[in-house]
Amino acid sequence: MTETLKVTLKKRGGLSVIYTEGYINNQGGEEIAKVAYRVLDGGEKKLLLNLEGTKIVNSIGISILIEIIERILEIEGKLGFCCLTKTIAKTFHIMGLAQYADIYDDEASGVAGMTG
Amino acid sequence: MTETLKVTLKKRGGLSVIYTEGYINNQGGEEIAKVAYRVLDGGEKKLLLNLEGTKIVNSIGISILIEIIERILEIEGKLGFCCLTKTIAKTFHIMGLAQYADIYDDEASGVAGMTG
Amino acid sequence: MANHALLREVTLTLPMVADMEITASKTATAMAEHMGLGADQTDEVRMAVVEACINSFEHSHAEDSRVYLTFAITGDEQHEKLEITVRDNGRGFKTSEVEEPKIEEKLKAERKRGWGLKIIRGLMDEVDIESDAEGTTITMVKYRRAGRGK
Amino acid sequence: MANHALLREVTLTLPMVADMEITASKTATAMAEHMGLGADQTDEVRMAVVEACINSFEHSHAEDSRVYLTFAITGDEQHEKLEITVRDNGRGFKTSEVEEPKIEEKLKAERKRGWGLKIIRGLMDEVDIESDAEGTTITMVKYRRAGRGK
Ligand SMILES: Nc1ncnc2c1ncn2[C@@H]1O[C@H](COP(=O)(O)OP(=O)(O)O)[C@@H](O)[C@H]1O
Ligand SMILES: Nc1ncnc2c1ncn2[C@@H]1O[C@H](COP(=O)(O)OP(=O)(O)O)[C@@H](O)[C@H]1O
Repeated sequence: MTETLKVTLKKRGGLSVIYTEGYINNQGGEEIAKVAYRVLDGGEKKLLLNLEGTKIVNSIGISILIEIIERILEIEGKLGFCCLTKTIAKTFHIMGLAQYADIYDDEASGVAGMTG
Repeated sequence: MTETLKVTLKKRGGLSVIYTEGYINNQGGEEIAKVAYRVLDGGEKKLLLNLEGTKIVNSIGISILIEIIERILEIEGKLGFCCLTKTIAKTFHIMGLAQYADIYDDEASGVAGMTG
Repeated sequence: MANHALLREVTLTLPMVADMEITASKTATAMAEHMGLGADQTDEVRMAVVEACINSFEHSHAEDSRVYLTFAITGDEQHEKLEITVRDNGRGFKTSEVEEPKIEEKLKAERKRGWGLKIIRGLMDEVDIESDAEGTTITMVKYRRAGRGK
Repeated sequence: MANHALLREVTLTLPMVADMEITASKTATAMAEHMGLGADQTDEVRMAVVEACINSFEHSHAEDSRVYLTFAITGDEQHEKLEITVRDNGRGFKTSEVEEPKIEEKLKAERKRGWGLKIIRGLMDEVDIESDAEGTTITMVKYRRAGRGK
């Protein structure tokens, strides 16, 4: 009964940023999706996912992130990721996810890149 | 081939403080003893061991620390420990080591307590 | 401890219970660190192990509800490698029938899943899968890159 | 996964190679965290496991040069406990003949060692040792304290 993922939502320079803490497995992915859909339902089109607090993900969790990307592409919005471990970034590249979502090293460049 | 323990020696308020980083097993204990004996051979009688960077020890490593305590008691000196994890502090109490060495929460109180 | 190289094999058996893959990932981490793999390589190994475990948990339908892992450090000091096997006694699958996932398609598809094997192959240096009606064994290898701990 | 409680048992086999006890300690950590033991309790478990492993490494002289561990989470949700066994096929020892170490004496003695069993007993809630000429099994239990993760 490993702790479930903690998800927090904050505004940074007008942009909604979702912070995660813990393992992104299927429950973890669902937690993120819940918060993300709330933001999108509120009319926003851009979202930054700061994964600094996540050191491990699995492919079930990632496939839920693909659902979020699909939703965002439909409304011609944009999903960004920042603060990924090297392995998570590499995994996103292996999957080709990096073509459909922006990957930033740190939050500052993520906020700048997505709002600029 | 887990990394060997890193040991550093610094002066704090006139007191020699030994810092460790890593696992204190037999090699780790030997590394600490080498540095400690160098300090004692230089004529000093007090020594503070800051174990903040050590999250795990084993009883073979600790028995080498007992040798250091023996040497220090012989010259009527004093060995102090600071920044122990709760489990390491508990282990020192289980062994009765706490009667022959001072245990401080942080380095500042260690330096103050041993030089005061 | 004569044959030191051969001796460095650890076996782990896990129940198929949610989150137990984390235990496998911690064991993998310990073995990777033991042989001096760097932090990034270690991280890649543990992610691959997690994927292999959840595949067995989810797809094998093994009656004994267990996954069997081995972690072996082999090779000489210059060319050490970590070889990990993840085995289940489940119903198996035909690797040739597994479709290669494509992100363009998955973005529109109902089922977004199907990434585990691709991720494992992308993160490990060698991957081999043997699967039949008796079960599945996936063997994954990571070589230590020159320059310890890099 | 009918009998969930019984299923949560992990087995680990280690070669008797220096530092391999760290692998056991990582597996112990994963299991302790899995059942929601707090950080301090988890730390106590892993230290006890390290001691039990190095005892087998050093004293058992087992011909197979292996240590066999099991980690079982049992009990109901209110009274969950982690039960760990560390077994070797070595020559064994008479527990009644092991002298209780005393710090006053050890400070003057030639041999400063002899603390492992005392530390294990001090850190775990229940400890049982069975040892004969066929080998040694140490069984150690840690109960989850009320209030998860405290
Ligand atoms: N251990 C296994 N036992 C049975 N089938 C498996 C196993 N591992 C993988 N498979 C099959 O291969 C497919 C692809 O697996 P994978 O790439 O990991 O993606 P996913 O698990 O998301 O479907 C699975 O859907 C399953 O049909
Ligand atoms: N697994 C084992 N096999 C054989 N003898 C053991 C084993 N574990 C402990 N012993 C015996 O018990 C003694 C006390 O062990 P311990 O308290 O851990 O201290 P130490 O290992 O430092 O001697 C050992 O010296 C050894 O004689």
